[in-house]
Amino acid sequence: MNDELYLILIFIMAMLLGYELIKKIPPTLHTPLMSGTNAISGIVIIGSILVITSASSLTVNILGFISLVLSSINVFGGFTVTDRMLEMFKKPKKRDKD
Amino acid sequence: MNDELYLILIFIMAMLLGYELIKKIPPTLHTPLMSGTNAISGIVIIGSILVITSASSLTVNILGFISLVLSSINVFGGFTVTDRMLEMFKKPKKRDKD
Amino acid sequence: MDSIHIILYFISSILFILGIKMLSSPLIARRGNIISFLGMIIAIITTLSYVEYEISSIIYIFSGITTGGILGLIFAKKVQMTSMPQMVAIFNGLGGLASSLIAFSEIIKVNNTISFNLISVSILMSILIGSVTFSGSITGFLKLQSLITGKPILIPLRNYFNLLILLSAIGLMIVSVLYSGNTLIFYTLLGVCLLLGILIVLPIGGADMPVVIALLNSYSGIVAAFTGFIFSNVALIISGSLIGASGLILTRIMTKAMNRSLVNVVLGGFGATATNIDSEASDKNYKSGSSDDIASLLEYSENIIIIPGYGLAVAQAQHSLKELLDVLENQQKNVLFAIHPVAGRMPGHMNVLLAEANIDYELLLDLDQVNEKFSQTDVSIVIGANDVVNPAAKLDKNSPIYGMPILEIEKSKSIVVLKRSMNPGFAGLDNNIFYNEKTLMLFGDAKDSIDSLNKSFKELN
Amino acid sequence: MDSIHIILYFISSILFILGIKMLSSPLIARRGNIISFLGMIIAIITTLSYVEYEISSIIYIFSGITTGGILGLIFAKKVQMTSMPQMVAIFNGLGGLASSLIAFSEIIKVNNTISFNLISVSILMSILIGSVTFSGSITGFLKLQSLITGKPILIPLRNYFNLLILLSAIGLMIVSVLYSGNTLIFYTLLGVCLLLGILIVLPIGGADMPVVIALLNSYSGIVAAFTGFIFSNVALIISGSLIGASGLILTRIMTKAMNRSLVNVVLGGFGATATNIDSEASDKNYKSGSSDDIASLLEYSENIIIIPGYGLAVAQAQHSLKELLDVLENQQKNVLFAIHPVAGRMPGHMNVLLAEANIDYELLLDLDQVNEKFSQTDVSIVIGANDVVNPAAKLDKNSPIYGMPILEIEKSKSIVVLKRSMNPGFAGLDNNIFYNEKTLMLFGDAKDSIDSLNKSFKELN
Ligand SMILES: NC(=O)c1ccc[n+]([C@@H]2O[C@H](COP(=O)([O-])OP(=O)(O)OC[C@H]3O[C@@H](n4cnc5c(N)ncnc54)[C@H](OP(=O)(O)O)[C@@H]3O)[C@@H](O)[C@H]2O)c1
Ligand SMILES: NC(=O)c1ccc[n+]([C@@H]2O[C@H](COP(=O)([O-])OP(=O)(O)OC[C@H]3O[C@@H](n4cnc5c(N)ncnc54)[C@H](OP(=O)(O)O)[C@@H]3O)[C@@H](O)[C@H]2O)c1
Repeated sequence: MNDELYLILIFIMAMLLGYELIKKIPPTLHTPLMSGTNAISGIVIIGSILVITSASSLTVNILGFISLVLSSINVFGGFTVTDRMLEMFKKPKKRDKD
Repeated sequence: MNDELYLILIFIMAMLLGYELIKKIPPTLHTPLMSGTNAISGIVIIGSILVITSASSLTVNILGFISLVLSSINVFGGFTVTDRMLEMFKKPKKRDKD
Repeated sequence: MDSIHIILYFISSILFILGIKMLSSPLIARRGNIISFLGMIIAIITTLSYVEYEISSIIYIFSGITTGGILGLIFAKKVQMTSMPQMVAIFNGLGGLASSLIAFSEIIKVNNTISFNLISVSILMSILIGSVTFSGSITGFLKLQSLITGKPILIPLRNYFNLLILLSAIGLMIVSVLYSGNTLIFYTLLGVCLLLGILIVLPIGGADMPVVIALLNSYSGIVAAFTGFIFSNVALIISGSLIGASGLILTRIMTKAMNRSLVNVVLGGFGATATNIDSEASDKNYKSGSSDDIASLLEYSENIIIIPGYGLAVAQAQHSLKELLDVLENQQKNVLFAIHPVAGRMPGHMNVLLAEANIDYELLLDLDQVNEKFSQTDVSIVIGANDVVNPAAKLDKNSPIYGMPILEIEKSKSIVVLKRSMNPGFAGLDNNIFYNEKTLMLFGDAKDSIDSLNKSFKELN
Repeated sequence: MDSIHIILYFISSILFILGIKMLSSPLIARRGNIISFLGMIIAIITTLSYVEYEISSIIYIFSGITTGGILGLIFAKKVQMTSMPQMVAIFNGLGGLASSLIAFSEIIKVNNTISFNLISVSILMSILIGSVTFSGSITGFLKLQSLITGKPILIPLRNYFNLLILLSAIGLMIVSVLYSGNTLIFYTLLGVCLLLGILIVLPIGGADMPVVIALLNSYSGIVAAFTGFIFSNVALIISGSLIGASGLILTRIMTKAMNRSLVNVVLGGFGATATNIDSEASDKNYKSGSSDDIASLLEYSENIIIIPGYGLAVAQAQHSLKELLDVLENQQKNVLFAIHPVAGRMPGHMNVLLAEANIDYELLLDLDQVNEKFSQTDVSIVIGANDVVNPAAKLDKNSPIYGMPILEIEKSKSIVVLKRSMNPGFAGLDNNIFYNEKTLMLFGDAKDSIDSLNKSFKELN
C-alpha cells in the first residue's frame, strides 16, 4: 500500500549511508572508487533483463538487447578494470621505516 | 503489499547508518550520547498515544496511560539532562596553545 | 495514517539522525540535542494529528504527558552528574517497561489472538525484550546505587538456570501462538521475562555494570523498533535502530578497552574471586607524603599529567581540581589530563565531570595520544584512579584485567597518587604502582587532598 | 517478484555497501571489489530466477550478456591506466544510455500512456537524466581524448540557451503526461535531452572535465535509482543512491581542492580567457640544467620530495620513476612523494599511477602532511606538474586558481622541474616558481628525463 513511499525512504537512507561511507575513503583510492561505482552502475542490467523478458514487440526487444549489452560492458569491464587497479595497491613491500 | 518487508529493510539500513554515525562520536561525548539516546528512546510515546486513542477497555487505557507517563519522563528528562551536560562542553575558553 | 504522516515521521527520524551526527563535535553537540528534541516534537504532533479522540483519551494524553514531563524535568534538574550511570539505567528501564506495556495492550485489544506474522512476533519480542530491559535495568540501578551489594551475586549453576528460563520464555511465546486466546500465558510470559532480567544482572559485578547498562540501552532501542513494527511506524523503527546501534557500539568500546569479551561480561562473576588480594601486599613498602611535600615537588616540575579516575567523581573534586589546574598554569606549567576510556563508571564519565568544572576539553588526551608523552613527564598525578594505571594489566598473565591497555605512568619521572587508603579499585586488585619507589601517596578524600594541595601550593608562592 | 527475491536483492545491496566500505583501506579494497561483484552476480541470478522466459528472450539475454561481457573484458584489459578518466567517462555514458533505453522500452510497453505517479515520473526522469548523462559523457570523452578541442567552446548566451532547452525538456515531460499516448513527444524529448547533455559539457574546459565526469558519475547512479523505482527494485534503488552519493562527494572534494564552486564549474568557460599568459613571462629568467647537474645536486641531498603531476601520466614515466626511487633509496636518502588532491586529471590519479609502478603507498603524503615537511627538504623534484605548485594560487588575487591550496615547494632548499617546455599547465597559467633562483629546469619528456637522470646518477657512483 505504502510500497512506493517506503522505497523512497530506502533511497534516502541509502544516500545518507553512502555519504558516510564514501567520506571515509582515502584519496589514494578515489580512482578505483570511481571505476568501482561505474561497475556497480551496471546494475541496470537487471532492468534490461526485465525489459526483454516482458517484451511485447521487436522494438522493445531490441532496445532491451542494446541496453543489456551496454550494461554488461559496464559490469564486466568495470569490475575487471577496478580489480586490475586495486591489484597494484595490494602489497606494499615491507620497508624499514623510521 | 510488501510494506512489512520494506519496513524491515529500513530498519536494517538505519542500523548500518547508525553504526557509521556513532563510530565517529569521540569518547568525550559518550556519556551525553548515552543519555541522548535514552531521550530518543522516549519515542515509544507515540505508541502510548496510539494505544490510548484506540483503547477498547479501561485496562488498556490504564496500561497506555502508565506507558505514556514513563515515556514522557524519558523524553523530557532525557533531553533536559543531556542539554545540561552538553552546556558544559559548549565553550572551551580560548587559550594560547603551543 | 496517510502518506503525509509517514513523511512527517521520516522527517522526524532524519532530525534524530542529524542530532546524533552532531554529537561528533562538542561545539555543535548541544544544537544537535535540540534538533533531536525537535524531531521528537514533530513525531508527537504528527501522531496527535491523525488519531481519533474521545474526550477521555484527550484527558489521558494530556495528563499523562504533563505528569511524565514534570517528573522528568524535576529528575533532570536534580540529578547529580556523578549519578549519570544510575540515571541512564533508570531511563532504560522506563523505556523498556513502556514498550512492554504497549505490547501488552495490543494483545488485550486483539483479545489475545495472535498468529505468526510480523505484528504478533513484534508484540511477543517487545514483551520479552522490554521486560528484561526493565527488570535488568532496575537491578543494575539498585547495584550502582549500592541499595543491594555491588558484588556479583552468584547462584550456583546460574547460567544453565538462566538458559532454562530463556527457553521457557521462548516456549511460552510459541504456545501463545499455538493456543492463541489465553490471557494467562501472557501474564506468565511477562513474569518469566521480568525474572530473567533480574537473574541476568544479579551475577554481574559492579565494575561490569556500565557495560550491561550500555547493552540494556541497546535493548531499549531494539524494543522501540519492535514497537515500530507493531504500528508500522518509521519513526519508531528508525530511531529504535539508531539507539540499538549506539548501545552496541558503546558496549564494544568498553569491552575492548577492558580487553574482555561481551560473553565474558554477561556470564558474570567478574570481580567475585579476584578480591583475595595478594597476601604479600601488606609486606610491600610505600611512601606517603604530605600536601606540602607534593606541592614542592610540583613547584619544581615542568610537565604534569593528571590521571582522573572514579574517586574524583565520588569525591566531587572536579571544581577543586580546576582550581589546581589554574594555579599550576599560572606558574607556566604544562598540565594535561590523561583520560582512560574506562576511567570512572561510564564511557566519557571523566570528560563530563571535567567539562562540568569548565576544564578545556582540548587538554584532555586519550590513551593513544598520552602514552607517548609520559616519558617526558615530570609528575603524573593520579586522582582516585586505580585499575586504569595498574601495570598488572600488562605484566601479570593471571590478572583478571590482563591485556587491558593502561596509562603507562611508570614512565614518568615521579608519581603522586591521591586516594583514601591502600584499598583496591573496582576490579578488586592490588596495584604495584603504589609501591613503586617513584610513587608518593597522599591519603584522604580526593577533594580534601586537592584543596590542601592548593593551599600548600599557594603558601609556597 | 516474491518476498524472497526482495530479500535477495537486499542482500546484494548489502554486499555493494560492504564492498564500498572496504575501499576505505588499500589492504582490503581488492576483496571489497570482489564482494561488490558477488553482489552483482546475486542480483542477476535473482532476476533470472523469477522472470518468465520465451525461447527468444533466452537468446537475447544470453547473447547480450556474452557480447557485453566480452567487450567489457577486452576493454578492461586493454585500457591504459593513464586513460582512466576517459574510461570512466565512457562507462558513465553507457550506463546512462542503458537506463534511458530501459525507460523508453517501458513507455512503449504501456503504449505511451503515462500519468502522474511514481513510475511515470521515474520513466521521464530516467530519460532526461539518462540521455544527458550519455551525451554529456561522450562529449567529455571526446574532449579528454582530444578528438575535439579541450578548450572551452563558448556559444554566446549559452547559459540562457541551455536553460531554455532544460525548460523545454520539462515542458515536454508535462505535455507527455497531459496528452498521453503520443510517441512523437518522447522522441522529441530524447532528442532535446541528448542535445542538452552536449551543450552543457561543450563550454567546460579540459581542466574542469574530471569534475564534470564525477558529476555525471553521480547522475548515472541517480538514473539507476529511478530505474529502480520503475521496477520497484531495491537493488537498483540502493546501489543507485550509493553511486549518486559517491559522485557528489568526489565532485565536492575536487571543487574544494580547486577552491571553485560547482556552479562556477558547470557554468563553464574556465581557462578560456586565462590563456593570455602574462606578457612579461618571456622577459623573466630561468635556469636550465642537464641531467648531470641534477644528479650531482641529488648526490649531496638528504631529504628529497617528489611532486608528480599530469605530465608523469602522459609520459608514462612511472616505472622510470620507481627506478629513480630505488637508486636514491640505495643511497640512504629519504624520498617522499607529495600528492596534491587534484594532481593529474582524476581524483587519486597519481596514486594509481605510482601504485602501478609498485611504489609503496606509505611514501605518498597528502597536502596537509607534506606542506610542513618542505622546510626540511633539500630538493623538491617536480615531475610534469604545474598548477599544483603555482604560488599564484596563494599570492595573486586575480589568478583564476586563487585560493586553491598548493604544495609549497618554494620552502625547500632547491627545486628541480622536469617538463618539456615553459608552456603552462591545464589552467593555462604561467608559473613563477619556474623563474625562482632556487629552481633548475630539466627540459624533455618526463620519461626520457628521468631515464637520463638515472643514467647520470649511476655514472656518478
Ligand atoms: N568507565 C567505564 O565505562 C567503565 C565501564 C565498565 C567498567 N569500568 C571499570 O571501572 C574501573 C575504572 O577504573 P578507575 O581507575 O577509574 O577506578 P577504580 O579502579 O575503581 O579505582 C578508583 C579508586 O578511587 C579511590 N577512591 C574512591 N573514592 C575516593 C574518594 N572519595 N577520594 C579519593 N579516592 C577515592 C579508591 O581507592 P580508596 O578506596 O583507597 O580511596 C579506588 O581505588 C575499571 O576497573 C573499569 O574496568 C569502567
Ligand atoms: N586530478 C583531478 O582530479 C583534477 C580534477 C579537475 C581538474 N584538475 C586540474 O588539473 C590540473 C592538475 O595539475 P598538475 O600540476 O598535475 O598538471 P598541470 O598543471 O596540467 O601541468 C602539467 C604539466 O606537465 C607537463 N607535461 C605534459 N606532458 C609532459 C611530458 N610528456 N613530460 C613532461 N612533462 C609534461 C606540461 O608542461 P610541458 O607542456 O611544458 O611539458 C604541464 O605544464 C590542475 O589545474 C587541476 O585543477 C585535476
